[in-house]
This record gives sequence, C-alpha cells and structure tokens, in this order.
Amino acid sequence: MITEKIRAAAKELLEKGEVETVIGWERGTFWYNSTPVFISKPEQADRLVFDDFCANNLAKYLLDYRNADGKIAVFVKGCDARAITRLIQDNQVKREKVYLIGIPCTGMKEAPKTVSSQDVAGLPLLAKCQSCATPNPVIYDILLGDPVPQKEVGNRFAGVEALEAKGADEKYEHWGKLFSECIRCYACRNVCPACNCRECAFDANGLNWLGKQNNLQENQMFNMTRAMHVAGRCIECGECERVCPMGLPLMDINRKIIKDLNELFGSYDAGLNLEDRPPLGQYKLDDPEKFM
Amino acid sequence: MKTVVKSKISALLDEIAKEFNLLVPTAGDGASKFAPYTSGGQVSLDGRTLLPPKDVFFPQTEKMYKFSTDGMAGSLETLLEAPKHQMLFGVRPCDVKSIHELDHVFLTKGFVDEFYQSKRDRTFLVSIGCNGPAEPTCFCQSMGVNPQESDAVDVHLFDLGSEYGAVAKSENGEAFLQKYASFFNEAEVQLPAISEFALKPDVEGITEKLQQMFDHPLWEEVSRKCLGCGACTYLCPTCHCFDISGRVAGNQGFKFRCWDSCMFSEYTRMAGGHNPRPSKKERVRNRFLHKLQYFPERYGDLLCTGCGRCLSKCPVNMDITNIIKQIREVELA
Amino acid sequence: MSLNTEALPKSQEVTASPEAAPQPWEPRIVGFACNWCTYAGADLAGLSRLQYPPSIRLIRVPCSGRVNPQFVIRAFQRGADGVLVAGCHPGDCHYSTGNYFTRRRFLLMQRLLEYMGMDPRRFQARWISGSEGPKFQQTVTQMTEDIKALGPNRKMRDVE
Amino acid sequence: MRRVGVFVCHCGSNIAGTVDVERVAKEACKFPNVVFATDYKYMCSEPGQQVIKDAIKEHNLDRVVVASCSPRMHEPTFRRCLESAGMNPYLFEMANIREHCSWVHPDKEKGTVKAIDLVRKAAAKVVKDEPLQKSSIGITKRALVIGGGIAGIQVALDIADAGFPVTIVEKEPTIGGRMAQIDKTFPTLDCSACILTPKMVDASQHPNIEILSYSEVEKVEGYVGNFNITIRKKARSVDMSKCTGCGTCWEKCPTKVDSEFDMGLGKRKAIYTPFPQAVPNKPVIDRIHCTKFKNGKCGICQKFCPTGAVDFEQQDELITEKYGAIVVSTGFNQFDHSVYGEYGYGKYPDVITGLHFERLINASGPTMGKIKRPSDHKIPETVVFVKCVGSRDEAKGKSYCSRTCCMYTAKHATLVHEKIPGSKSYIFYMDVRTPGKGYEEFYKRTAEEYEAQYIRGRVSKIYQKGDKLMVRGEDSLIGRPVEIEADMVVLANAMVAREDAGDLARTLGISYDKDNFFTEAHPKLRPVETHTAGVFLAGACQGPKDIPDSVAQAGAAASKAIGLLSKTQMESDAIVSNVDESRCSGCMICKGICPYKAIDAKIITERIGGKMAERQVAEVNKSLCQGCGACTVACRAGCLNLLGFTNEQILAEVEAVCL
Repeated sequence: MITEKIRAAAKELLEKGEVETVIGWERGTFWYNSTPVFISKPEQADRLVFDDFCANNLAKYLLDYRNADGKIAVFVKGCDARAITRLIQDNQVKREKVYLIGIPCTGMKEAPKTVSSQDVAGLPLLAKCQSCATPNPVIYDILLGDPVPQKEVGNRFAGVEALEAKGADEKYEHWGKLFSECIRCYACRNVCPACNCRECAFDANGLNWLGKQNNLQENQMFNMTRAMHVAGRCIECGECERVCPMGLPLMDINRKIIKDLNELFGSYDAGLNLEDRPPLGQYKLDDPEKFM
Repeated sequence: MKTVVKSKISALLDEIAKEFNLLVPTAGDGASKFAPYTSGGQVSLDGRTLLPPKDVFFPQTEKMYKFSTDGMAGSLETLLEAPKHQMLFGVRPCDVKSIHELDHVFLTKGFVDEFYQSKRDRTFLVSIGCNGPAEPTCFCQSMGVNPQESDAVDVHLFDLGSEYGAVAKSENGEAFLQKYASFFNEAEVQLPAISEFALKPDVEGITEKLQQMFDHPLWEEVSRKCLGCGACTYLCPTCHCFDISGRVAGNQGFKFRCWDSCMFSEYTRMAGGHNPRPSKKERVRNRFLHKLQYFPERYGDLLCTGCGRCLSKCPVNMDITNIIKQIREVELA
Repeated sequence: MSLNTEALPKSQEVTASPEAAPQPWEPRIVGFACNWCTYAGADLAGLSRLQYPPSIRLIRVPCSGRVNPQFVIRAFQRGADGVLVAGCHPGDCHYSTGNYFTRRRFLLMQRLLEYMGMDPRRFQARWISGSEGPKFQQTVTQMTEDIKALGPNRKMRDVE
Repeated sequence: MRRVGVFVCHCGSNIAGTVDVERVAKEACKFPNVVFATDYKYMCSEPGQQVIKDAIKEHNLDRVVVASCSPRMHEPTFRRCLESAGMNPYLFEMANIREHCSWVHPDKEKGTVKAIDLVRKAAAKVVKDEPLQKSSIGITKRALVIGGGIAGIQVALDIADAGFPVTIVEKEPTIGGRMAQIDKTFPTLDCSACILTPKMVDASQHPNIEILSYSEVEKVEGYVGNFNITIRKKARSVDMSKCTGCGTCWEKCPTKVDSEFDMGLGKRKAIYTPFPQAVPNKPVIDRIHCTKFKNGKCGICQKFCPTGAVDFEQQDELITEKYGAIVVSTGFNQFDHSVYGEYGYGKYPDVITGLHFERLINASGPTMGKIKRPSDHKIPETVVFVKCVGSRDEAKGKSYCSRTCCMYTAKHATLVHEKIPGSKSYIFYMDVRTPGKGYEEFYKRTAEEYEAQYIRGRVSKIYQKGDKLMVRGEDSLIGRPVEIEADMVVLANAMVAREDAGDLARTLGISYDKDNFFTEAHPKLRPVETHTAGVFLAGACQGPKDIPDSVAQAGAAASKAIGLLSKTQMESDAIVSNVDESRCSGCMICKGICPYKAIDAKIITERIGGKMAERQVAEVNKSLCQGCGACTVACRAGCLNLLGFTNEQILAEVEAVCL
C-alpha cells in the first residue's frame, strides 16, 4: 500500500520537474534485500518499493549531491529524518535543496536464514528497530501515511549498564576481544550520518592519528576516537551495528556516550530539533566537575 | 576411493595436530574464520567461513622489516619467520581457486613475494567439496569452479553425506593418506548430484565486452549507492591490494604490510593531493574491471571465485552477479 | 584474523651509570599542563623547591582546551602508565572559556576510558592555578602512589 | 632530515647540582636528527647565547633546543638570540630541566634520566616545528584607566602628557580614591588633600584626559591594541553639562544618610558629592535613600537648582569605545575585622579602624579634625593601636603583611600626640617594618620623641568596663600579660582586594591570586604587566602597597602603555590557528568554541568535477586569534591546527616521552 503511494509521489515530483533525483529503495538480490536506488526519470518510479527490509539510511547520500543544481527528493523513515536534521546542523545539506518524503516506520526485519521461506511475519525486528524511539519522521515536506504510535521502548541503556557493572579487567577483556575482531573496513564510519567530514582525520596520512596496522591497539584508537567524534551527533539509527561485517555491538559504545552526555550535561537527543547544538560544542558555567 | 566417517574426523584432527600447525574453520563467537585447531574446539566443517583463508598466507597486518639507527650507522633485519609445517584443513573449492589466484599474483610473472611464499610452501592443503550452494549468495559454479572437487590441493575430500571420500591430489597427499591410512577404508562411492544455484551469472565473453565499456554511463548508475567502505575487498578471498607503512619510535622501528582497499578514497591519492580516481564512480568501476577484465587479461582467470561473501555483507547489497547481468544487457554501439 | 600484537622492542634502556642501584619501577606519567596556570604552578613548585617523584613529564600546551582526547589515547598506546590533564580553575582561564570545554571533554573521556576497561586512577584531570605549587606537588605525588599501587599499564598499548 | 642543536645549561649549580648535564648532552647526540649537543654554564648569558650563534653557523643547524629553565622565563630571550643569528625564532624548543627537574628531584640519577627524557621530548617537537611569521595589526592610540585613585590619576597624567587620549573610569562619583580619605601622609606628614587635589584638577583640565565618574566597565572584547570596551555610565540624576556645582541642592536636601566616604562617622545628603574637593564637583543622587525615588514625594533639589540640572528620568547609559591599552588601578579595601569577635566588633563604637581614624583627624572630616570618640564625642586620653589586624594571620585573615600599617599607625600615634596634649598612645605590634626612605627615622621619632609606647605582643581581648575599653594583651619581651585602660582603640586593618576584583578580572580576562589581587606577569621582571597583552596594573589592586610605591607603579604602567601606543603597527603572535581549506567541511562547530570570535565562515569557489562550485569553509582572523587551540580539538577532521602547537608536534612529544 505504501509502495503505491511512494511510486505515485516520486512520479509526480519527477514529472513536474520539482526534483532532479529521487533517492529511495528498490528490490535487491533476494526478496529480503532492499537496496538504495537513484531515480531521475518518471518511468523509473516503478522500481521503488517500501517493505520490511528498507533498513538503509538514505540521508548520507545527500552529501554526494552537494553541488547538484536542482532539488533532491529522499524518502526518510523516523531515524533517517533525524539524520537529515543533523546534516543540516552540520551545514552539509541545505534544507531548501532537499524535498523530504516522510514515512512512518513500524520497524525493519532481520534477513531470514534460508532463501526459500517467504514468511515475513515470523522474522524478528532488527536490533536497531527494537529500541527505536522515533518511528515518525521529525522533519518532512510530505508524510505518506498517518503517524505510527510510539511503542514502549524500555530502558535502551540496559546493555550499557550491564557492561558498566563489570570490573575493569572484565570490561577490557570484553572490548579487547571484540576490537581484535574489527577488520577496519570502515563500513561503520562510511554509513554513519554523523561522520560527515569531507575527509576523515584517519584518512589524512600526514596527520597519522591512526596507524594503518590492524591490531588491537589501533582498533581501540579507531573505535574510541570515533565514539568521541560522534558524541552528541549520534542519532541512534543503529546502521553502524547493522552493517558491521563482524557483527560488533557498536551501539553499546554510542549508547554509553549518549547516556553519559545525558547524565553530565542534561538530557539531549541528537537530531530532534534544528536549534540545539551538540553538547561538546558548548558549555555551562555550572557543569559538573566531579573528578577535576 | 578411500573414505572416512565424519564422526572420526575430530580424532583424525587430533592426530594431525601433533605433527602440523593445524588451521581449521571455526565458528566460535564472532565471525567464522580459519583458526588454530584446539581439540574439542568448535570446528565447523559445513559451509564456508566468513573470513577467507587468504589471511593465512597474506595476513591483514604483517611486519616485514625491523631497523634501528645509531647515529649515522644503522641495521636492517627481515622478519621472515618460517611457520612450523602447517595444514589448512576444510578449504572450500571457491577458496582453493582464490588461493590459486593469489599464487598468480605473489609467485609468478618474474616476482616472488618471499613473505607469501614462506607461508604458502609450508602449507598442506586439504579441501572439502560442496554439493551445492553453501550460502544463498554462492555462485561459484558460474565462475568456472567445480563445487564438488578442487584439484590444486594436496588432499580433496568429497562430501558423501555421512562420510568423506578422500582423493590425493599430490605426492604429499599420497604420503598423508598412507600415514593416516588407519582412519580410512576403501569403498565404492557414488558422487551426489550438485543442487541448483540460485545465482547463475553468465560470464561468457565478459572480458572482451568490458574492454569497450570504460566510459559507459552504466558505471555512474551502478556506483551511486556504494558507500566506499572496504568490507567487500577485505572479505573477498581474491583481493590482494596492500599498503606498506612503518612506525618509528626513537631510533628504531619496523616496516609492515597491511591490506588496503581500492574502494577507500585515499587509496590512489598522490603526493600533492591529485587523485586519479576522485569519486566513487571511478573506484567502483575499477574494482569490477580489475576482477572481470584486467586480471583475466593478465592471468587468464576471472578474479572472482563466486564465494558470495561481498554480496552477503555489503551494507547496500552491491551485487556482482547483477552487475554482470547489466553488463551483458548493454548494447554497444 | 590472528591477533598479532607486534612487539616493538623497548628502545635500549638509557645507559644507567654503573654505580646506580637497580632502579625500582618508576611509573611514567604524561602530563598536559596549560601554559598560564598549571605550567606556572609547576614552575612555582620548582621555585619553592617542593620535591615530588620524577615520574611526570609535562607537555606544555597553551590552554587545557588544546588537549585532544586522542592525545590521551595515544599516550596510553605508547606506554604511559598514567595521564594527567591540568589547567586553570574554571573562570580563571587566560582565554576565558578554554577550560569549560576541557571539563566537558574529559568528563566524557574519563567515563569512556573506564568503560573500555582502563582503571580510572590512571587518567586524572585537575585544576591547578599558577599560585598552587603545593597542589601540583601533591597531585603528582598522589598520582604516582596510586599508579605504583596499580603497577605498569598493560592495557591499550604495544604489549611487550 | 633536520640538523638539531641541543644546548644544556648548568644555570650555575641550579641544574648542574642535581642533573648530570654532561651526560644529558652526550645522550642528546643519540637522538634522531640531533647533530650537535653541548653544555654551558649560563646559556641565557651573552656568552651563552654566543655559543648558540656560533654553533648555528659552524654546524649549519636549522633547529635549536635549549635545556634550561622554564620557557615562561627565557623563551623570548632565546627566540631573539635565534633571530639575531638569522634563524626563524619559532624553530626552537625549550626543555625545562630546572623548575621541573633539578629543583624538584634531589636524586641525581633519576633527575638526569628525566632531564634526558625532557630533552628527547623537546628534540622530537622541534623537528616538527615550522618557520612562523608574526602578522601585524593596527593600534587604537587611546588608553583606558580603570579606577581614579592616585595611581589611576598618575597613569592618566603620564599617558596624557605623552600625547595620547586617556579615559579614566571611576566607580565613585569622584576621582581621588582612598587617598582622598586620608589626612596626613607618612613620612613627611604633608596633607594628603594638598598633594592629591592638584593632581585631580590637573587630570580634569588636561586636554587629553576624559573622566567618566560614577561609571563602570561592563564588557571588554577584542585584544591588545584593539579593545572594544563597553562602559556603563550610571545615572547620576544630574545633568553634568548644566550643573555648576553650586551646592544649593545638597544644602536643601532633607534626607541625611551615613557617608561612606566618612566611613559612617559623618552624614551626607541623598544628593551629594563625597567630599568638598570632589572632581568632577557635580553631585549624584543616591537613588536608594532619596525619597523622590522611594515614594515619589520631595524633589526639592530639582526645584532649587538654579540651572535645572537635576533630572530624575536619567537612565544608565552604555557606551562602547575602542582602546589600545588598559591600566587597572582599582585600589584596595580595608579588611573586614568582624571575624575578630574578641575585639568587640559591632559592640564597642570606640573600637575603630585606621580609615575611621583618618576621617576623625581630617580637617574636612565629620569632626573637623578633632579626635573625638564616636560614642560620646569626648577627647580620648589614652589611645591603643593594634597592628596586624587580619594581616599575617592565616587562621582568620590574610597570610601576607600589608606593608603600610606599621607606618600609618606610627603616623596616627604622632598625630594623637600632636593633637591631644597629655595623651598617651600604646601600640601593640609583632614587628615594626619600616622599609621606605625616611621610614625608620619617622618611626624612631614616634617611639622616642612622642613617647608612643610600643608593646611587642598581640591583643587577646578588648572589653568595655564603664566608659573605658580594657585592652588585654601580652608583652612578649618581658613575658607578662598586660592590660591597658583605653579611651579609644584603633585597629590597623589589613589591605585586601576589592570585593568585585574577581568579576573585573574575569571581564578583562586577567588572572588573580588566592587573595583576589590581580596577578602580575612576573613578580620581579614584569610587575606592572599581566599575562593578557595590553592590560597593565598599577597600585594596590596588584598587592598591598603605600602611596610612593603606587605612584612609582603608575609611572611604570604608564610607560608600558605609552610604549604600546607609540607603535604604529603591532605584531600579533605567530601562534595562531590555521585552517586546511582543502579538508574543511564548513560545519563551523569551531566558530562556537572560539572565545575571541576569531573564526568565521567564508565562501570559496573551486573546480569540482569539471565545474565551478561554491563551498563554505572556516577562516581564522589571525589578529583576533590568541592561540588557545580549543577550536582544534572540536574539529573532528583535524583541519584546524594551532601553529607552534600542532597535532603532529604534540603527538611527537607524547611518543618521545613514552619511549
């Protein structure tokens, strides 16, 4: 039902020439793969689809269209919309050059183990959708379908708190084993809307912030630095965890940062409204200084 | 043909572990990969590992030289530790072909990489055939790989359901089967039929067609959704690009080799900042042309053995079989 | 992926003069000191001959706001047993707001380090003004004792 | 490949005493890029610097490391030395092996090992140093003096005489400050008003001096040579242009209020000038006590004013002016001795402080110069002076000595003797400190000729008995407790900083010590400068001092300001932030961090993919940037780097120190 609305909306926008390109999803290799697609002609609109596997956050593709002449239309779920707000705050996307088609989202599904079974209903929600706090887009030009009720999320920091309770060596052992699995393919960084630098600090060879070796120590540096860099910018879209080929629980790190930011400097959710600025970009005179 | 019952395999492995530094596919927590065998450890002999065996011969990070300076004098030492005699057990035919292709790169055409060679020569290969696609994303059959049998190994085991059929493919293989004959018994076997592959790309004449498609707009379309991460190249059993860097601490340091990915933006950045492959279009095009045109032109084999790892783990489901299909559908003027 | 923790051999120990007794292990603390307050406080400690263990090496930065959390990680990577970031008291910063950002960054950083398994006592941040020589001495002495109790740092670094 | 020279200083025995300097030099030779290392007795001396210059030529050095004292002390010295040797002064690093090493680590072996580490750190950083240039900026040739006491007036006069316009901002309705309250000045006993008021008049009539009385500094922006200062001209409720200072208004004003100027001993009207010789001699309405403002009635002053100068609707006025230099001379407060309950604070009106006494003996004071007891206006026979009230007393007061109490107490005893024949004064003291010219002679005359009884000991208790004040103390010289029946007790209170000194320091961006006195750049070498370029100090706001020292400091501060204003261009520091535009994404997070508003966005055009495109990047205004580097950490991609303290340099230091 949503798919028809999507196709109609895209066709209309392209026919009227209001937008130059429409970014959406299309069917991928198998029935449980949906993959980003870039449509520029009305007749291509029929390739668009919205099903239970459109997990990709399309917001970051706007960075490739910075110098486009016309407007770009992009479909945004609840999490994707927060990414758009962040990209606007980071001056990477101009609001007037983007046409946002909001889609209330009931959560995306895990891929099945075997190709054959077509049973979608039985599939569990993706990890990132189980703790989703913003199913309805916060920013959009048009909204396809009426808002979805906000489901009870429970304590999304439970995993973090469980880890925090462990002893120092236990925690080091836990993260040490995980980081030694990291193959530094940078999929987490390249998919993340908070990582919108023109050129990452780690790619600038002159700066040698990061050694190119793949060992525990450099992987720790990469993951910890990325955590500090996206501090206050992470919108908990969970894409980093989803795309990690090694299945590392990266959201446990980002959620730890978000939990600390809320505790230390007042509750703050990135990307919810355009006015607020990341907590590390500002200060209050009465900030806590427990261990100073 | 000699056969061995699957239930006796762990006993066999214990025996082998005494003589060889045995690497087996393990699927403990985290991704499945080839790791040293520990008796009673989780050995998983069904399906292929997520991380390819290329890491055994061409590690992601490998120290090459150690040096130290003393005023103007200095010393340089090559860090070539020849590993104890090692055995790679349970390699799938697609990975065997990839090792064969890595041999092309590192051992032929007038240059022999001593680091690769020192590991490759001391490794005894035992492969296990598949009777069909191990994963939904497998398509090795279409890439000229016989899923049931591989030849460029020492011993090949046919998967016969409850037992394996062992065939020696080299003298070492013969010697191995003699040595462990107690585990095997002779039997007439019937190879099971190979089950249907979901993905069947047609690579016939693709290299020739690609030679005229360098400036084709297809690449612009295809590359838009790529994120430029290195997941596909690091999981690909045949990708072999690497970078050499080093670290200096005071008056000593070391040089190391580490994997690099042509999908990274700074991969071809030259001194002074010029980059011949500035955008994703060039980089994605280069990756597929290298696999389907440049490598076959130079070595005769397609640099893709159809293992499907890149397809299963690509964040945006970039599908090489679909791209091959699109290349096939393109009409050249 | 084999976890190869390459061993970078220690640079040959500085040639200890013969008569020196075998040195007990001295912790190595990297200190980032803001030029206007803490560095001046350390100078004052020197002017007033306040003794403290020689375990700290101060790196002068214009303001504690200049210290990047990545320097702290790099210090631990390369073998520091403890890291101290010290600057002016909030409100006294020569650049008026530098240390407000230091406070935010390192409150977060300290929790992240702890979360990653690093013992919190190995990373300290302090406000030490230009006139607080004794506080500098006391901070270094206290930190050295803490870290001596903890022993050499094995985490996040080139394992020997 | 760099050619680094390492120079290790003995500093006499300061360093060589506990650091084996020869071994440090020998080890330094082994560091990468170090091609020459030596040690010398005094590197900062002329011959020492010559060693450097010769070595630069002889060994073709392109980087220099000096291992000696704190860079806060001699970095400028050695930078000038490099400059004179034709080298860029920023290709230089110092290793602090004195304050941070030899002076604090007695164990020679450990001290030497640490010194070697510090030299290795400096050598690692110097290799990454790049030649830097200073950029020059214009200067507003105008000075601002905050505080119109004797120090402020002297500074203003000196600067004005040098031909530069000066503005004095004074919080009170008139300039004059503390000195106006004083009667006589030691050691010459000439009348304070006689030497102060001429200077006040000079200041008011000097063409280059503008006096903004009853005004305060609200906000200070900008930097040396280019301060934008917002001044709040508090509403006087009197139009200065019309008022002639005839005084009819304060004669007619019905409301009487305790006069702060007379320390509460005398009264003043709601519309008042603090003292007769006030400059400007224009009254101010105290809106808290004036009935017109309290309940809208009265307004007599407006009726009787011949020139119609009284204007109740006048509002505070905020003006913003550009200044090149600022001199702070905000003076001091008297220590609030309420903590000394044993002295009967608040219970006994006849226990007064030094300033109260000054008002009593002052001819224009509430008692027309006659010393009368505040309680019953009787002339006291026996006066007891108690010194070090609040000074040299860490427990209840201040740890320091306030320098002036010994002298003004001796003066008070002399005046008691002169004004009350047959009177007797006792002075409880711990020590008598008479450091100035003619001070000791003055004290001798007080003790001997005027028979002032000096008792060495502290006063333990003062209590009322009848109309006498019993002062119980101890004479430690004869080891006996002493009790004196006194008519009046004068406490010599300590000099402390103004209560709003901390706020003013934060507004100006200068630092202050634990007692809220402003911190000078260096106690011995730069006593009138602060660490904030362009802001100078004069008088008691920098620490307790008497009038001669305050005036001397005023002259010094004026000369510093004149030195600054006389330059046509001023070099701004080379340690500033720098943006790598090719990598900057224009997210502008740095702009919100910079306290000096030195970073702004700019649009650049460049060819991308064959066509011209515009892009926003950050840009650092080199003259505004003060080089704190807080922005460099906020920049995730690391395109913002602080020249002189770049990421690469600090990382190199961290790695060298961790070897």
